[in-house]
Amino acid sequence: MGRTSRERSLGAMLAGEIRTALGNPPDLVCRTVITDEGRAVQCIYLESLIDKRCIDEFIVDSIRRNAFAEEPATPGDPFMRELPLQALRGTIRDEASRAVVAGQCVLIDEAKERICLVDTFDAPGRQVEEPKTEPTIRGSFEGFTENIRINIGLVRKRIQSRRLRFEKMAIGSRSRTVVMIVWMDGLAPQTLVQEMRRRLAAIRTDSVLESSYIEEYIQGRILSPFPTLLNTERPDKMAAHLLEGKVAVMVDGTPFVLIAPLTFFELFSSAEDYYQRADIATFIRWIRLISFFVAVFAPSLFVAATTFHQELIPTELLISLSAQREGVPMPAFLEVMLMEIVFEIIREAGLRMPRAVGQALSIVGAIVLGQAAVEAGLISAAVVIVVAVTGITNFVVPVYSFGMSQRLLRFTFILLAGFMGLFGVLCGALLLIAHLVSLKSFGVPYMTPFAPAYKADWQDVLVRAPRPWMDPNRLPASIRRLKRH
Amino acid sequence: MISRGQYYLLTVNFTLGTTLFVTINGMIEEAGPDAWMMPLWAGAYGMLAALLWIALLRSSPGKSPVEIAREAWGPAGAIVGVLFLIFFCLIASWTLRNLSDFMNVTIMPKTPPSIFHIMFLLVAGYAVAQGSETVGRLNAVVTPFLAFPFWASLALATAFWDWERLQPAFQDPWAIIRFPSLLGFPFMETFALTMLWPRVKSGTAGALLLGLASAALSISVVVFMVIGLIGPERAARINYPIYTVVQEVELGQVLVNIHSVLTVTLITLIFIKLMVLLYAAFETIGQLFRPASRWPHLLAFTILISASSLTIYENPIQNGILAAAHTFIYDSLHTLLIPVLLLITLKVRRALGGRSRRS
Amino acid sequence: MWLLYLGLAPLIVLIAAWLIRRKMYRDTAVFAAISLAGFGLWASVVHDRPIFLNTAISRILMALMPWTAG
Amino acid sequence: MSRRSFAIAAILALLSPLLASCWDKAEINELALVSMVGLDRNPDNGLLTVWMQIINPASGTAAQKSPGGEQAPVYTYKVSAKSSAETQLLIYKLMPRKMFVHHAKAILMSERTVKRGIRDILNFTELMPDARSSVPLLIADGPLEEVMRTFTPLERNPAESIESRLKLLYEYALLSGRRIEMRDVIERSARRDIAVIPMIAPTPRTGNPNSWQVNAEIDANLNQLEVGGGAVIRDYRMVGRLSDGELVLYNLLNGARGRFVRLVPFRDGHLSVSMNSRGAKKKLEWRNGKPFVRARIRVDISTIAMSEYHPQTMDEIRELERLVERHLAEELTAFLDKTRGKGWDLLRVRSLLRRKAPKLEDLDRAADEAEIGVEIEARITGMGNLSRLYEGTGGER
Repeated sequence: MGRTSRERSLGAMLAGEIRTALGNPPDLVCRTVITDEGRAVQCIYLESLIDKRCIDEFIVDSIRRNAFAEEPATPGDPFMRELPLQALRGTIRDEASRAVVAGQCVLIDEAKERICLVDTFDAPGRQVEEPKTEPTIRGSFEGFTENIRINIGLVRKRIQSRRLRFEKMAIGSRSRTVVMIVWMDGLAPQTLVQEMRRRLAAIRTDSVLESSYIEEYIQGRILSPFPTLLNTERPDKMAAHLLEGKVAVMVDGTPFVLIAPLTFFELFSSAEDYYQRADIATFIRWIRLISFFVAVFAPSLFVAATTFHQELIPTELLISLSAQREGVPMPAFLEVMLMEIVFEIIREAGLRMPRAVGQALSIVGAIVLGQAAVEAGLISAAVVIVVAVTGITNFVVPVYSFGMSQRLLRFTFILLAGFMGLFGVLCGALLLIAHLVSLKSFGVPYMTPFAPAYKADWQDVLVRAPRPWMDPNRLPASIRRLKRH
Repeated sequence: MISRGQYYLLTVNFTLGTTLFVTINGMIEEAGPDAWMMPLWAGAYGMLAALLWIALLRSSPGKSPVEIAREAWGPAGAIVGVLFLIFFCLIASWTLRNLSDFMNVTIMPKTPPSIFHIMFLLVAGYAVAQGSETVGRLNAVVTPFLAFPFWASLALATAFWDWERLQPAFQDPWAIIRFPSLLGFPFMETFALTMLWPRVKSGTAGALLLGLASAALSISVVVFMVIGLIGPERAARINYPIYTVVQEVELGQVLVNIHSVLTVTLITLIFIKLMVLLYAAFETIGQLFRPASRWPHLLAFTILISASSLTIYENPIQNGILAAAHTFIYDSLHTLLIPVLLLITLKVRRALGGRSRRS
Repeated sequence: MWLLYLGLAPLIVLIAAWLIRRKMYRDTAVFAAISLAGFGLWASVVHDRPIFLNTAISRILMALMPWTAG
Repeated sequence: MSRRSFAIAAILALLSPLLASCWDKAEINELALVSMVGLDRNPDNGLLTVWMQIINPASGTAAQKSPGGEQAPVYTYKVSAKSSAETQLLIYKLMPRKMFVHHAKAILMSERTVKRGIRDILNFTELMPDARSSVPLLIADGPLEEVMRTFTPLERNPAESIESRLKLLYEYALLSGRRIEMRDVIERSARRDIAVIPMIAPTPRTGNPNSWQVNAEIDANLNQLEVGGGAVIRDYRMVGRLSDGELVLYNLLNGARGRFVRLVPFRDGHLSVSMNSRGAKKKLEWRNGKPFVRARIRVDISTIAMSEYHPQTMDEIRELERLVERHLAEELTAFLDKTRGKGWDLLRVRSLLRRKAPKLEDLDRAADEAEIGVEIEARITGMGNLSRLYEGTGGER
């Protein structure tokens, strides 16, 4: 009698302790189920984090049927753990409360002196939708979600291989975010996986709310405008990279997956290249390369040509430019700078606007503003054209984060051109190249396969060779390089 | 580690460096229509000198000349190191001054020379701070962007080609060797490349020799084309014939003056030469004093060289006079005499050491 | 002139101080040596008494000539 | 990390003076686009007068609808001084914008200047790095003042008008050669060789009309410029001039390739034969110790302009070809004899000797006493749209 009372009090006490540990939350449910044998089993969970059907249909009636009593939980089973009640009170309480917060259901079987932690996690979230940032005309329309379990499913669905490896980590002292390292065993070089493990383990932070948190910690060089990790929300893209022997990092709570290593020219290839005819893909890839150069250099070259090296401009064009500039107060450098900044502002505004207004505003704003400025004689028409062209070319690049870095580069180049003309642009370009060739992403030179040169790989960089011509088993140079060392 | 190909490209661009700007009219003045043979001869000589350096570097693998000097002469080697350091800095300032002279005469007359010096030095310093790989790869990436426009523009200019300008040929066979400073100026300065030697994977010797050969060849082709395009009379008088050539290039009827673009692409050659020299100087410091930091020293070099390139000579005329007299001696002092002495001492030491071991 | 003394000199001093604070004494020495040489040349420039290096070199060579010969 | 940031700070510190100012900067609308330059040195007081034709951007197509309506396409500035350098500075007494010579299309010089010699002027232009010497050099026949103050109809910018005329004259009349640019004059004179450059003269004018009047005037021969004739230049000096007919022959001898028409006496009348020269070859031979220059010129004949006669048989074709060859050869030889009499080496025998026989001690004498054989190789290639001409009385003869 006393014994039972003490145990009942024990179970109740534990429940109470969990309740106090969580600060008596409104969504904490603590119900008692009576088994067929008449024993009372305490069942504690957060109703906001669990699958109600699972509790009602599976847990409760298996308790009734006394299932837990019969087969004890196998150790190391993530879905059902079991603690002896004799263990230290403190540890039990911590374990139990942590389990409850992690969306598990705590069962306290007083008679059998056991505590079972059953995983019944089911958080609210959105379903699989089309990726917003990387839409394609042809190819799968599935994008990652915020729920890492769904995301894992999306990847597994594409690579049904026994060699697909997932490694779980919890990062963030407070948020305890689930982070997964994903790679293909045998394809991905071990050094790369270990390096990724090392860098992730080295992270000291309290919370990880988006994969960019992780990116900032594990990227090679901090002071660089170029991304050294690829981020995507397309399962097919991630699968393709995994099959090239790269390593991906999935973060719970965000649809964006990080992929390493990343080389410069991969920034110009989008998933769609591989869903299209080879010739078209090649053409588009070249368009992207060209538009990169235009986006970075066009305004600076314009400034250099119009303020330092006018002899470059053909006579007729020079005359008409000169006529346009009659009565324009600002020097060309300031004109371009101003228009670029205005354009960036409009773009940002268009981004933040509700989608309905957004695009209209950005386009109309740009046109109207440019028009008005020219009419008012504040800006010469040529500048508006140049800025518009660069603004458009900027959006051609498939990786958004890379587009941002292009903008930074553009402004620096305009500055240099404004101060030193072509010589300044040359210095900037040399500095840029020096930076690019010295940059490394997880030990892979950023400019592979050009510097260092791997001629065999140019067929997938300069052109997109038809698949039958390419050796399906050859990994990209970056991975081969890592495997060699 | 930089690859053989990158080292080859470095050699070529280093040798072309300022040569295309400075020496062409001198050569043509000496030898008239036959001037295009001068670089070939000088290049052959340069390859002989390179063979000497190769022998030296082969004698103790994996070491740069400075380290070899220390190995051979111990503390006295440090003095050699300092000599080399000064040598590299001086060549670097010469290179920069040539650049600023050129820019001031041609497309940017008002800009103060120090601006060119400092900007190039800072960029080169950044590249050097990233290490030898960056130096090699930067050059490898830049080269096509540099070679293509240059040769394309020369090809375009051939619209005004005239064989008459290359005649009468082979009048004075000895005229082509009447220009000793040519041996020193482009070719013996390539000694700076030996500081990169330990960082190259393999087959360095071949790359160096081949690089020198093709550099000599391309210089001679350029001289040949300059003569055929603007004639020995003008080319011998104009200070920067290469500039005049690109100035008179016309892309159809539309782009009449593309010279500033071509000029700016061409001075990338000078940048590469500067970068290699800076790297050599920096390496020398590293091997002499083993410093722990990089940036401060590159900054110091920037200060030093930006100053010395202002005071390296009074004016091009004065420099021309003195260079004709002394370049050859000065260069051969560093790049022939010292290596020979080093080589001899090494051999002697090895011989003695060997005997003592045997006995 | 002012740029030399207000810009360059403090820069050199600052870097040297920073190097000393980082306990890199050999570096400090090397840095000071090179940068002060440069500073001297700059000073000679801004005070309109530039030291022309190539004349110096030629003088040295001239001095060496007989010595090497003999 | 801290080291890197420090380095960046240091770089910025070094850059800051650089960012403060920019030196070679000039906005487009601060430039005066020189389109044509005129030079005249007055032999009496030695004053050098320079005319600069500056393009007026406000008259460009871009600003055609701008208020002010019809504006002058170019403005001519005139400045006089003792030396070229001075004129370059003094021009700013009149000109509000920075002189920009890169786009100059033609350089004009007055006859008297070139007669006295233009070595110094050419040296000056070669010294200026921004002045391209690959610009056609013309000699003004008549007062340069008037030439520089003349608008041209149809092509409103005189320089461009002249440029395109020279191109057309070369292709269709062989009245201007390829080597008429300043650099050619420099090079030829530097090797004591002959150069022939086109001449330009003002046509009869009514008062001093502005561009609007010029463009309104129907008679395009009035108030404008006419290119014609050639000036013979040796040693930076003009030594004589060639008529249009002689100019054609000169260009023919020097391997110009273009169309031209000659009248060839035929039977009791003449034929107007349109020919297309295919270049000339000069060979040096030695006949009993004397140099003998063999000039072979190939021309293609076309019957397109031959309204008098149309060959029907093989023999007639051959006859025609022989006829043309004989006639051209005679013309050329006569031309050469005449000009060599004046001491002009228009076949450029001297440079041939200098190249092929550089060992000769006295080139000039050898050049003078060199014999010349001209050989023409004519072939009928082209034809008009008639296989036989219309017969009947009512012809011109």
